[in-house]
Amino acid sequence: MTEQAPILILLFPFLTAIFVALLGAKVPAASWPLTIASLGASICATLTTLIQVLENGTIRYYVGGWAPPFGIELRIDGLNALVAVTVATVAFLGAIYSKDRVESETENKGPQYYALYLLLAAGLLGIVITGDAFNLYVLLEIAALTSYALLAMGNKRATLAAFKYLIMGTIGASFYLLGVGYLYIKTGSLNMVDIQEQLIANGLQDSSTVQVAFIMITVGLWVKMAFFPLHAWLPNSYAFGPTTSSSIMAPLVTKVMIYVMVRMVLTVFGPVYAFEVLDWGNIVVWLAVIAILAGSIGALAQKDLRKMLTFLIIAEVGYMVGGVWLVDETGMTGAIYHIISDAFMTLCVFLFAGIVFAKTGARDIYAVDGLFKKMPITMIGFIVGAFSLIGIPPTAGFFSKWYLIQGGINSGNWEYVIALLISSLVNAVLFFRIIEIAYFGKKPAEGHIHHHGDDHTKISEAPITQLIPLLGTAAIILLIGIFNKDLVAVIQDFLEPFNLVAGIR
Amino acid sequence: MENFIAYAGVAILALMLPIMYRIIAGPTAIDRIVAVNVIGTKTAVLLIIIGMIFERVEMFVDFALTYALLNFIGSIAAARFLNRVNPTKSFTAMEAEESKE
Amino acid sequence: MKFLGLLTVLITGFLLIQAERDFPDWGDVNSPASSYKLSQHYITQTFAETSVPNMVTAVLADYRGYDTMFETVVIFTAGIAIIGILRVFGSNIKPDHPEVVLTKKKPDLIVETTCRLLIPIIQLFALYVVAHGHHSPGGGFQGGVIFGASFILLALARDLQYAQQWVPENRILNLAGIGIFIYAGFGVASLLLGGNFLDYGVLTAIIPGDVKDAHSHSMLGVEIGVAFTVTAIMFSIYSSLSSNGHMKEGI
Amino acid sequence: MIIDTISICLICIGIVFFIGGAVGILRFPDFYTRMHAAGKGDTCSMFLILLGLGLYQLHEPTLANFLVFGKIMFITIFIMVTSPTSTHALIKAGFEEGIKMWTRNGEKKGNVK
Amino acid sequence: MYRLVIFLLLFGIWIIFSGQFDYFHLSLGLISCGIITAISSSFFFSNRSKSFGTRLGELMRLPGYSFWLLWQIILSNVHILKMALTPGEIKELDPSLVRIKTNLKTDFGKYALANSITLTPGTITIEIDGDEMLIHSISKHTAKGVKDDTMERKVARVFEGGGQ
Amino acid sequence: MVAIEALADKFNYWVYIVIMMIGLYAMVSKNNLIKKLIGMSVFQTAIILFYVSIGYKDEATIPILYHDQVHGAHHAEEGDHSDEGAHHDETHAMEAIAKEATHHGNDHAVDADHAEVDEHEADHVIDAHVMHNESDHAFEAGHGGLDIDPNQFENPLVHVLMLTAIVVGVATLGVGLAITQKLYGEFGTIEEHEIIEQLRTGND
Amino acid sequence: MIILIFLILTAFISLRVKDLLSAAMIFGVYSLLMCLLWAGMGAVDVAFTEAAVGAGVSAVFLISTILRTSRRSSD
Amino acid sequence: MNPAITSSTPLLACLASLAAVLPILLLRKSPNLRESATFVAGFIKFGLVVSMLPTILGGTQIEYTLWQILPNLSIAFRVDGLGMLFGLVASSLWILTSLYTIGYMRGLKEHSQTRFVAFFAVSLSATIGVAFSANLFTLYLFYEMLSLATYPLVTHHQDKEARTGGRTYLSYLLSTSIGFVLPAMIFVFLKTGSSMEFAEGGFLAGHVSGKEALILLLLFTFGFAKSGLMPFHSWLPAAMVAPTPVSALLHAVAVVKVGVFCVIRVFTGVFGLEFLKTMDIATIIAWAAAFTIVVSSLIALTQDNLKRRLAFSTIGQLSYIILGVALLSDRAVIGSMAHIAMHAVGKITLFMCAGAIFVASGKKYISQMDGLGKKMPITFAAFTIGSLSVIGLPPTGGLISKFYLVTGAMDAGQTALLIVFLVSTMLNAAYLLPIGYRAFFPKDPELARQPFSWKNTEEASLPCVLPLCITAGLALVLFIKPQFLLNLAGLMVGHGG
Repeated sequence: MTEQAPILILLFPFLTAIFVALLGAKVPAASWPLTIASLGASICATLTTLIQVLENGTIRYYVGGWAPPFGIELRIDGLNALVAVTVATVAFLGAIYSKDRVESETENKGPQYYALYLLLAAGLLGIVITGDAFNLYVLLEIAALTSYALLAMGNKRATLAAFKYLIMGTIGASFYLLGVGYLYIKTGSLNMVDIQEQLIANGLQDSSTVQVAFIMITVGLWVKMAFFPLHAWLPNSYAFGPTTSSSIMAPLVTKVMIYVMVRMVLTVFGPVYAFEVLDWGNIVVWLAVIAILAGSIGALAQKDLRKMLTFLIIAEVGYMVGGVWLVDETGMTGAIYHIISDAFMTLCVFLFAGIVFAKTGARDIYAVDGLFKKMPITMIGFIVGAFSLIGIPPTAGFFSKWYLIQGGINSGNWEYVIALLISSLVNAVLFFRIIEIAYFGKKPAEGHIHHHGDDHTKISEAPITQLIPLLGTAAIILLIGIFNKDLVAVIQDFLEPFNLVAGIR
Repeated sequence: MENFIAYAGVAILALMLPIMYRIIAGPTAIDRIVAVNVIGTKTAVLLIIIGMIFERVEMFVDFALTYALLNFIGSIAAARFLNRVNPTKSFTAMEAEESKE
Repeated sequence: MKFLGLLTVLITGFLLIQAERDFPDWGDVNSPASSYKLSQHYITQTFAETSVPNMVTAVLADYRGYDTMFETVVIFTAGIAIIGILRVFGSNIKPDHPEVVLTKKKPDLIVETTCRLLIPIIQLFALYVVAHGHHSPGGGFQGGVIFGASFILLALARDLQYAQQWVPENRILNLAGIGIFIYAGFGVASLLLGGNFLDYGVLTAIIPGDVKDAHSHSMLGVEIGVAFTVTAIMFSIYSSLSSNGHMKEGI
Repeated sequence: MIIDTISICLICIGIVFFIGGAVGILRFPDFYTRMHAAGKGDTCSMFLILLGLGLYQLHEPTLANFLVFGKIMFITIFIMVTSPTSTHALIKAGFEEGIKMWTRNGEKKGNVK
Repeated sequence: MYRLVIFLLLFGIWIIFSGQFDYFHLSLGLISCGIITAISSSFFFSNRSKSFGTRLGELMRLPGYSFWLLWQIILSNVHILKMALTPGEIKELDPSLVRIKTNLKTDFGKYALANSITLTPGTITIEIDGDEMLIHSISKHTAKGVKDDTMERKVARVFEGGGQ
Repeated sequence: MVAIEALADKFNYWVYIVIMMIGLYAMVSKNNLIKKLIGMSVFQTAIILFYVSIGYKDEATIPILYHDQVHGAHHAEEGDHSDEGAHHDETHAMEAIAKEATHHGNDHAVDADHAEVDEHEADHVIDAHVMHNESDHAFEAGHGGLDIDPNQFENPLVHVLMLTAIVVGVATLGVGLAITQKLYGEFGTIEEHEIIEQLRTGND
Repeated sequence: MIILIFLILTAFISLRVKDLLSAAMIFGVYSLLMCLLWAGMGAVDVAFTEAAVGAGVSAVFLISTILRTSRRSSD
Repeated sequence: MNPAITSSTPLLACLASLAAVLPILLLRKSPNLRESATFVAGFIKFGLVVSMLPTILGGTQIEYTLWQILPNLSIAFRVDGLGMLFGLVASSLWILTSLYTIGYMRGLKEHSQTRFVAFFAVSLSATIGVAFSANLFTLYLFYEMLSLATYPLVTHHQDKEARTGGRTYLSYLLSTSIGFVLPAMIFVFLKTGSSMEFAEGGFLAGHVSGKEALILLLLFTFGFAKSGLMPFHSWLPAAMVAPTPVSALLHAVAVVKVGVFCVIRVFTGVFGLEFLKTMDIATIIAWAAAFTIVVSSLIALTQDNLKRRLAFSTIGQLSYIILGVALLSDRAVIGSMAHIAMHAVGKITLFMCAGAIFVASGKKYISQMDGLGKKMPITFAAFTIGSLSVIGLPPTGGLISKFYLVTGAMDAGQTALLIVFLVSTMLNAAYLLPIGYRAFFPKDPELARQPFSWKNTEEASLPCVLPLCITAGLALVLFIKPQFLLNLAGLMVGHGG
């Protein structure tokens, strides 16, 4: 069955989603175990695939038994395999977290929530493993539709934000579709690899159609990933949606879009075209710089915990987009590595925000008041995530920054390096502000009046279903930090044939 | 003969113009709906004409039928809509008041 | 905002028009899209490989069956999403916003009679569209929409409760799920029989006939699955939207 | 040949009626009268044109063509049933909404209830 | 019994639709018709007390009525055409509301009458309220036409077993 | 003059851009949520129009095989003598083409003057309509395949893609409408600026 | 050509009218014309789907929502 | 290249205190057991460090690679003379500080002692990690770890003052390390492509141009803000809010010394003295250090709070070390290294005394300390010895290092800087000696008239006083027997002192 692993990655959550939707009406309690089980199975499948990829190289799975340009293929190389593992794991952890929260945050629509959740996971996994440009669009829409719904289940701000997201998301997806259409009109193919072969074979380097296709696809994906000027939909939707929804969407949706961008740049257009023929790398890096700074400044201005975190996502997106356009192997490695590490980091802090919201019912950063005393384990989990976002070794965040900065220096994009550092400092300020509040309490007592035991507020440690994902995420952050060499080796193996080192630019 | 059918199609299309005017100008919503309804039935005819031109009528007939059917559903829905909303608060009434002012 | 919108639009339009000059002529048979082996293969080989004359159906349900499965899932997702967003369970019916004043629904003899006459025929037609997707335009999706429309028509002519007697809410969802299970079932069956996912060719073990027939018949099965889902979800969306989620009375 | 001629005639008449309907829709003074033009002109012209087209199909009297003719006729019947219904539904809706009726002796309220 | 009739009727329609006569498609047709009969047969023939004889009679009389109706429709269109193409002010236009009483008993009869009125010259049914029908008429002439009960009698003959 | 020709050549593409821009503008700058959704649908349909335009070929027909092509194949498989079989099965569509071809050509009709019934000796013998203006692309006539000129039929692939796109469009529309309703339930308005105003003055 | 111009026209109007019901209906016409256009280009299946979806179902969906919300639009 | 052997002892030495965290946390219910865990760990650690001493003195280095974390880059330990010197100082003083902590914390009945002790242990791990790290990357890792681990210590009181202080502390340290060191490090990594292994004579030579080297040097020197070089010094006085054991450790041993240690490492291990000489860029650093020395001494003069005065004194003393390295002459470098130890011993004595004074009498300000010497003679005696050591007067170890520094400055031919040394020594004397003097010989005649009697003394508890006596003794011992320190330092510059 191992040769069928690629399709199983997505079949498990996808079929279970439907099953949950059906069964949920009768036995709502069964939804959660089913969700967990299917995502667990999906993780196993992704791991199997990853191992296969590492052993035998790229897997090409022909869905329906039709050879690639005619049928749809699932094409899994080192990059997708890693991202797929990440997506499945994050979804799994998020699902564990959901257990206690769903009922209260979604007006007793647990089964629907889990069904949508699984569909979102399936959609994202599908996006990651597919090798067909149009198939990607369909899955993009599945992921998008589920996201809209998951967000719209929240309060009224979230609903409005979900609507904005719907409009923006549709624009983004449609631009992508249009770009694929432009490619199709010139190449006649939809398979990613085949498109590139056709582009090269037909000498379409100078074609304005292909250029516009590239612009359309990139801009479309930028909208989807909330790259700075196009980010308007993101903050409110993630900040006010149900915590369960935002704790899966915040880590995954934007990251997967960045993955798609990397995929488009590398596999569809080819780095030579994307970076050499269309030489707008510098502009993009500057845009990324602006995004990073804007995200950081935006985050500084926020009093709402989750909203602050959403602005950080915007900054992180800037990191990755910039990293890709540095046109440097190390930078690209950093961007890809950051996709993985950022997924877990974001998950970690959003889980924390969710737990705090669940426990205190407050949204602003003062909700964490004195939590070191009350919820020490939770805080440990959070601190790992926060340190990672700041970039303190040996967490994953440090190493991604390491590669990104290295890439920036290598390619001479100093502005990017500086922006990255500034953003790290801002993160440090932000997170230490929170840690400070958690440590000192909102109104620090004058002099030596000490806190003895818990105060009047009855806040105790979070339930185990919320702690497990948080600590699990924290552990993963540390693990991928410490074992980053192996991860990077896989990424670099993947990047090797693209020959980014050999002096593009 | 084929040409004749094509011309007939063009004629029908051209005759949509006055109806289109009604859609644009139509003082009330219901005028527009009526015009839409008319265009809907004409489209069914046009579809069959296109089928004739393609020489594949059998392929287009289903299609025209679907069209007629769903157009009917659309206008029934609009009519039911107008039945359900409170006449005193209806758009037409408000519009009339506004135009008086 | 308006100005910004206009600017965006103009820039995008300008870009697109730039590219348009580079396009092959309209209807050019030598354009890459038409002359590449992909579309040519579909046109010339479809019948030989699947014995389905309607290439669109064949490509839809077989060559790109994976896409279509997800297309069905998109519909399903929309249904679940709308239930998730709007549906109010139990007795706590949220009243409409006070500004929405609706009069009681009055039955109308003429409309009702017409609809009674038409509905079975529409349904039959829908099934026909599904069944003949191989030979003429149509297929699961279109048939499903028409079938769903017949229920919508019923709800329009009488009221939503009356239509719900025919298709109660939980049965709708089951129907939708079953549709996808039928579709995915073909895929899983081919997995179990040793082929790739959705590889209908290996289904000869359980479907009579040769490989071509297996393809053709599986496609029909798949289309039926799609039709199930689409029917159910179309009506479900309609009932949720028109009753503001409490499924009591529609338009 | 005869069939061709007949169908041409039918289509022409249909188009003429359609012109009537279209002009009526354009010219008539109020919604109710326009409804007359729309409902009737539309139905009839459609009927005639479809009949013409169907007959044209029959110039090769094969089974397949008969079936196509049958289908076209089916559409015709279908529209003949639905068209008055929707006309009725719309005019009733307009009537209940209280659209004013144009009369020769000046205007008066449509909703006489 | 009715179900069988409905099934056959549907199968006839299927044949017209389908145009494919191999076993495969015919069996599909049988299955489809079976499904529709199972789920929706109650929509047809709401009054099932009538015997088949009467139904058959209705069926026999229907074509005659239809052709008459067709003729009326064409007349109505000529009427509309005439009015629409009158240059200048349309003299004949004189809309009015007419209220008539019918003696038809069955709902289907009323339905047929109302639709026929809608299709025939210058009149549209606005409302059926019990025995009364509210009709919009486009000119004096047609208003008069509606009051005379030729049509009602014809409808009654077809659908309510001959005459008043 | 050249400009006009260029315009006429690619008028579809121009129109699709114009429509798309209308839709996009509505999505970006309309205040009413339902208007935005209508704009979204317009936008999506414009893209579909673009795709369908790609698939169009001059003088090609809808991508469904002719009845006789299908039947011919069946016969061949059954091992009948194809000459008779072909004649026997020649149905109306074929004849209509042939007949039409003897009349004056119509722009849209399939130009089938030289339609001829070929006989192929191989185990799968098929009727082939070979166009006289056969393109220089070698088309595949693989084993078991019909000899079909790819230029005779339109590109089915884009149609398939667009079916999916339409479905996606209607699903998105549905979800959008549901969100709109929910918003109306909470704010009592569907004008975006009013909602934002309410949030700002905010009793949230 | 005529259809194309009609298309632009309807798209424009449906986004201009202030009565949302009219907008929905005109949007129906728009998608109807679109479907006609596609049928003319030979994309039968696409046109079929659009006929089923655009004219019928999405118009009904729009009307349902307008019923439950407001019929007026400020722009 | 020196011969090297592979052994896991450095790692174990580093981990010894980290491993103590777990028992400390587990034994939080019984303070005595907890404290004994600390001591056990402390002695184990010290033992481990000392066990390596002979090997190092024999000219052999000890290496251990823990984990290759990045391609070409690993977390690795290597013990050489400088590291050994620093490790010895840190581990030995930890034991004393622990002892002192018991007295101080229990004396003041501080809260959350377990947390305090645990983080103390973590800080020590980090310090030893820094001391033994073999490459720039490992150094950076432990440097950051130290910053973060000391934050809870600095803000131990959890009051408003602690909050502001902690904020300043962390913002300075983190911002400089992330903002300056990290990019500099990555740049170095990119330029050399090597593992950034510290090497005698540096590894940067030939890889960078003059301008780049200058920028890098500035980034590194100011980036390691723990060294308190102006203008990145103000975290140090701010961190005075911490409990005294922390200040003692912080300012005397762990944190600030880590800063200067890093700077020395950068000078010797990364750039290499020869390379810097050819480049002629260290002068800027030297002048910055000189500026810091003078200014901080002047500020110290104005401070009334004892701990603050000591803090500014620390800033000045640290700059001695940097200045010494920046002079680039062998003797000056040896002096710098020795000064790490000498100053550590002297300064920790001073801080412990300050703490003991606070514990015993609750007095923080110098102006309140008139005549206190009669009540706390032992403490103030130790204080005076510490002062002498810091100033660099006999009979204390401070003289030795200062002597090397001054002669080093002569070697380098920097007369101006020589004057700075002398002037600052005067200033040191001016701000340190009066404290002891006033304590024993108060201005207030009434206080002066009080007779001294052992019975009247109000010394702090034994765990408080004992350590400071020991350190004061150490200061004296180091005057007599400085040789092994100088040997260790000499290993770094190539000839045995």
